[in-house]
Amino acid sequence: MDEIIQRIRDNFGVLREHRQRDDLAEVWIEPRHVLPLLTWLKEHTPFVQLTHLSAVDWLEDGEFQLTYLLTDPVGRRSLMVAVRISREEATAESVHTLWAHAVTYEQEINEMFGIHFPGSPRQGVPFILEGWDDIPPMRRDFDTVEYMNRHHPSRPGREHTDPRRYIGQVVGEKGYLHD
Amino acid sequence: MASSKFPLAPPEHSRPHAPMGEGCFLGETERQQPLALKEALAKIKNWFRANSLWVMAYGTGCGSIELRPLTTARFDMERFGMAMRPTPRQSNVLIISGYLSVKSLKRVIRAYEQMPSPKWVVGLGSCTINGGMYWDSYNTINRLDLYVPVDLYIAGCMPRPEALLEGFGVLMEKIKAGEANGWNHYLEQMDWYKENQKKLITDWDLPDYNW
Amino acid sequence: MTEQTALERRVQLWFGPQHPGITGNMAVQAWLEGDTLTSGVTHVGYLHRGFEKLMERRKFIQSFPIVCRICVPEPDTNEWLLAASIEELSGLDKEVPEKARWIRTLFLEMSRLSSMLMVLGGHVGAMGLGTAPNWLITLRDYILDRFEELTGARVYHMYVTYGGVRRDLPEGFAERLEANLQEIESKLPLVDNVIFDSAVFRKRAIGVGVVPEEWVDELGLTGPIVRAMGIARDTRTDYPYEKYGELDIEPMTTTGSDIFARAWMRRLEIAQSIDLIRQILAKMPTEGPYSAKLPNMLTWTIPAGETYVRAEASRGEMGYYVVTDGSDKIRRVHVRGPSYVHGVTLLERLMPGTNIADLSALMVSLQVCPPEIER
Amino acid sequence: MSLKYTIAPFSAWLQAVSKPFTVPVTGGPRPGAPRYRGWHINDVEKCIGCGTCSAICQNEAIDMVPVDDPVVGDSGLRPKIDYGRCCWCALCVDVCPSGSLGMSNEYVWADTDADVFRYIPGVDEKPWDDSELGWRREEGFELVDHDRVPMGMLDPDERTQTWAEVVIGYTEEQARVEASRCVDCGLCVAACPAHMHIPDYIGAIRDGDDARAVQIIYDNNAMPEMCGKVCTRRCESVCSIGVQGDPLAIRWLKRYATERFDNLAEVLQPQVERVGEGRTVAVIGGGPSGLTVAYYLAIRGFEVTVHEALPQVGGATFFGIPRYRFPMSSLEKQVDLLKSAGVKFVLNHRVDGDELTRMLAENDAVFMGVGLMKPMALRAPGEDLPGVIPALDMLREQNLGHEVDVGEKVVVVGGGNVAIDASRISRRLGAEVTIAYRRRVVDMPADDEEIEDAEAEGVEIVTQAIPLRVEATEDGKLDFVWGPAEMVQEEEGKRPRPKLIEGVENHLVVDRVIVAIGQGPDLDWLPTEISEKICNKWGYIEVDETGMTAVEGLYAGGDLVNDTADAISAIADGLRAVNGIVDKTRAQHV
Repeated sequence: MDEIIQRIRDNFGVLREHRQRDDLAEVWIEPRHVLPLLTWLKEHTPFVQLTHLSAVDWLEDGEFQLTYLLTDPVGRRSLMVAVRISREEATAESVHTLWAHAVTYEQEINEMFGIHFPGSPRQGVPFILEGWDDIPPMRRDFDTVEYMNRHHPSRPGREHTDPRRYIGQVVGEKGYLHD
Repeated sequence: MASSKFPLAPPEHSRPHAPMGEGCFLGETERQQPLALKEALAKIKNWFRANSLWVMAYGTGCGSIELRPLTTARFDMERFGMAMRPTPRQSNVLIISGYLSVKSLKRVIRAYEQMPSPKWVVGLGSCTINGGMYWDSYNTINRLDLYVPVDLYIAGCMPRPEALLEGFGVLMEKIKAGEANGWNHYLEQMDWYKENQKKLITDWDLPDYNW
Repeated sequence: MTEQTALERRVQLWFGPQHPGITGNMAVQAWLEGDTLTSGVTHVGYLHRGFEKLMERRKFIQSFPIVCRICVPEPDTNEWLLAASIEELSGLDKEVPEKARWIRTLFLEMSRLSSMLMVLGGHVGAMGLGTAPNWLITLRDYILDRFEELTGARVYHMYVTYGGVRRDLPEGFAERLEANLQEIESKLPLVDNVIFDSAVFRKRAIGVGVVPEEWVDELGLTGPIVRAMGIARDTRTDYPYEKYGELDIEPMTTTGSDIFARAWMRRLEIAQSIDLIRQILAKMPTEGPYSAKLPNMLTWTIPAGETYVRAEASRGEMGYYVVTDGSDKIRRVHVRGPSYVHGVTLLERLMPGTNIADLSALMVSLQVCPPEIER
Repeated sequence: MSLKYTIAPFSAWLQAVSKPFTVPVTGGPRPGAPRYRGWHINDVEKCIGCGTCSAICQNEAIDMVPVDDPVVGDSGLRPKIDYGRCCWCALCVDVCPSGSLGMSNEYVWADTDADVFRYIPGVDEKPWDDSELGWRREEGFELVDHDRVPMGMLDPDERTQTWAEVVIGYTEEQARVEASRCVDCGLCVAACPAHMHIPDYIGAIRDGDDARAVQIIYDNNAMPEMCGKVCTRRCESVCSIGVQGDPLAIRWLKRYATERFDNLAEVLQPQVERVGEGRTVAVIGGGPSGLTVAYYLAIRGFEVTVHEALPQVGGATFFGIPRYRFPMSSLEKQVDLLKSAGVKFVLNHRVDGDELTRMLAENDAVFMGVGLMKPMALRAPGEDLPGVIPALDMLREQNLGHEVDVGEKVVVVGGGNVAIDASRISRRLGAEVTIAYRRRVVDMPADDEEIEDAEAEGVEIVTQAIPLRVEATEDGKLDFVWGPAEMVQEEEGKRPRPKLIEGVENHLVVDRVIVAIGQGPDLDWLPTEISEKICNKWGYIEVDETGMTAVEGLYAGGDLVNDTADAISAIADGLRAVNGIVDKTRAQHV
């Protein structure tokens, strides 16, 4: 593991790295290195399987993170390759030429996060949702409760009394440092 | 509460409709029969109906996993005249087994409308009543009775097979008493149901009624 | 009559979502020439509830009841994966008591057993043979009775939490479980008769739905599909978690990579599971706490971090990719279900050339579980 | 395909003669497992309406609804469960701080009406209310933290050698951990006489925002550092976590937050309308109630003068509390805040009747909080002997820095906090101390922790001891004679009364008998025309809901007015008077 990370460091440059467990490491790299690095890992190292590809929305940083989890099934260890891309552009290189099932992952991320993978088949084809007319639901700025209230009314007739507020009200809780 | 988006439910909505017992709203015409005979015939019909509930095998959600044991010898639903049928055309009970995504709802409406009358809808679990544990999900409905008429709710998450059997017992009683008329209600209040359905299903591409 | 082109001869057929042969609530859009599929596309989303979104707005303890719903036949792997990943990120994993680890292992293995009993029946059920599935569902029901006794619920157990499990084993649990195992064992030869010794099943399963070995790495296949090719790969032995490392366990393998091989694989694993449960019961300590001391779950925050934790579900490798940001909620969780690959890419690749009548059996043998694809 | 494979499946027919295993339907559905999670049940008597079940429910299935009038320690709310939301995870049961919520093992409920699936367990009658089986809370699996972060204290041996503060105080990390135990139920708010915003400042401490915590604390308590050290903390006695575990250390958390900042005026920044501009208020008595009035009126523009008989303000918190519990520096910090708000102090000045009349004429309002200054007598022969001293006198002398001689052996009569303070001071002065109390240890009004601390410091406690008389011995010592008592339950529901066992006499030869059995009001100095208006038959002062007495413009508060006689009640009285004075001023503006 250390040797492979050292080689990634030398050849591709690592922005940040983290060793979560003996059999799990994570490296953050620049977006332009994704395809070359993953190709190299698949062709020349034992990390041949793409276990999953997922996205994280770092709304406050204005970035998406794509995490590729590569597994070495013989050596029984995994490497997470993470890349931060701009939330504005939200475009990343497709890896479906390396792993066929990446198409599904990219299709889902395209639908749920609105990240575009040019060249990947099925981009823009609905995978899970049907007739979706809002911002992609997995984005952090999508408010599911607000959406639920608009589209899926709840059964009326419920009333909750928050004990903390109720008690304050009953006893006449008051502040004196402000009017 | 954002229910203002939806029209107010008709007064009798979600409650058993006034006992009809006889015929179907769109079908049979008034026949010149004495009232006593009419009532007796209705009773007989309802008795037969209650004792041959055929359930459509459509697992709309997680609750359907507890339907499967019902068909085994352990819980044996067939002793109550109930059986699983593969197609809506052969069934008269539609079980909504829990939460319903918007995508499924569209298929459920279609399947429901294809079922021959008389037909009954059973809502399983919390999700059909008030959204259950997916109440805040953007993709699941919270109230089933806005879209299809529900004749019986069985609470649980999920209701276990024995609860289902008990629930079907209640349904049978209601049918025998001529009180389970959701299918009639659906036809009477078609506009209201369609309005709700179309409001939610934005890419509506179904015929307005699937005979 | 004019000669039809190949394209004109094709029939488009929707298989599901309302179809008794489909695995759960999903659909396959298939194109057929005669009764042979030329291509097909998997459609999911009928069960989408947005778990990953919902968990982002729930506290850690509030996330735990929801995850078991991700896979209905085998909810417990999800519970364990969430607990294990959060424990790893919070450092609570060092405090999980010994006994809790044993109970968890038992729990996971019982869950695998019940799931495999169900799917083994599904293999023949999909071919229209009703006897074996009804028996096997009943046998699974006996395990559910034990689950009910242990956890308080039949299907959604909500039993494994951060720091351990929620309750101790009830009095006499091991004996009753053993009685169930014996019942299952006594029925298995009968089941063999109607499945593996059935001419119908053999004819329709042998040589059908063969998954080539090259696809394993290309598609990231895992679990019984890989083991049915003769490759001994099992998360339980490759990445031993909980107490699997202390059990006498060898990955089961069969050869042929067809529906029969995968069904036989499950049959072997049922026996293996029964053996493992007995080992666990024998080795489990009787005394000791079953849960670590927990902080106030309403205000619990854990440090920022990322991890991926995997476990062997009956369908293959299930994994949770969890990101935390130091708050009291999960930042992002990605559930990597084995069906994600098996039910979409692999199924779509296998469909061309398959007989339409075999499609259902093929899906069962890949053990496609739609809720874990769309979550 | 061999013949075997054609024949083998027919073996299934053998099952036709096997024993059926169908679950019968007669006799109702199969009972759920002993710990099945079915419909909720609730022991409404045990339930305290804290709403923790509702807070942990991820489905928002639990509404708290009022079913009874709120009382201290019980909000009167009870959970109502919506089975259109419930997922039977039983987190509500496992978290329940009072252990009242449970689940029955019943699971069948089918109805045609979707609106019926809601009820208040324990209030709305259900067939499963008396279910013996089902999921219950279990020891060993707690979702809240029952264990308080222990407070660091000086070693008992070390304590008796020094006047330094016994309690060391939480570190930042300890405070955050302790604060995170709060479940934000608010029961404490009702129990606190001043209704401090307890869950809010605990939340701020948990989130690491100590400045905000201090602002919240000072929002309705002008002497919180004192409260953080010596409060009687009724809040902790109703803490929902305290039902099954240790209550939250609310007092220590307040202490932690208030000790973080030296310059309070800078942190607080009150935002109030200066309604009192140009108006004057006189405060008689610089105790907690008077200082509270002074601070909150001063920040509103009133010109406040505090008149204090002793050379230092603080009232009972100055002269009545030993320095090892409430150091001088803390009190001075408090006074500095008042001074920065513009409060004027007249020290060493005892107000008399004429001056009070003059004050009432010259000021817009006068607040009187002079406390209880007359010690109760022992009411036994020998109470006037020279070595029999009231505990308060001894405490005052000690706190004024005067030499106090208690000799080598002391008996302290009483069981309140003053008795404990007197005995612990006597220990520090080098005496051997015995406390003689009429009832049992559980009946002692003193704080449990104080009692423990006193015992740790070597104070001996003799209970069920009724003083009979005090006699002077020949060598100048005192013979304290007491008789043992038995506890008699005279009336159901009342606390047992000690009854003297006749004929037995115990002797204790000591140098001092310190009497700490309470104090009464000392209002002889009041002009009769005022005192007959405002005093009741026991000599205490009566006020209306604005804190005002029957004399227009004369407000009162503190031990003189309330019957609990502790600092936080006095502060609450002060707040009431502030409200009254400010509202009146506002009304005059209009």
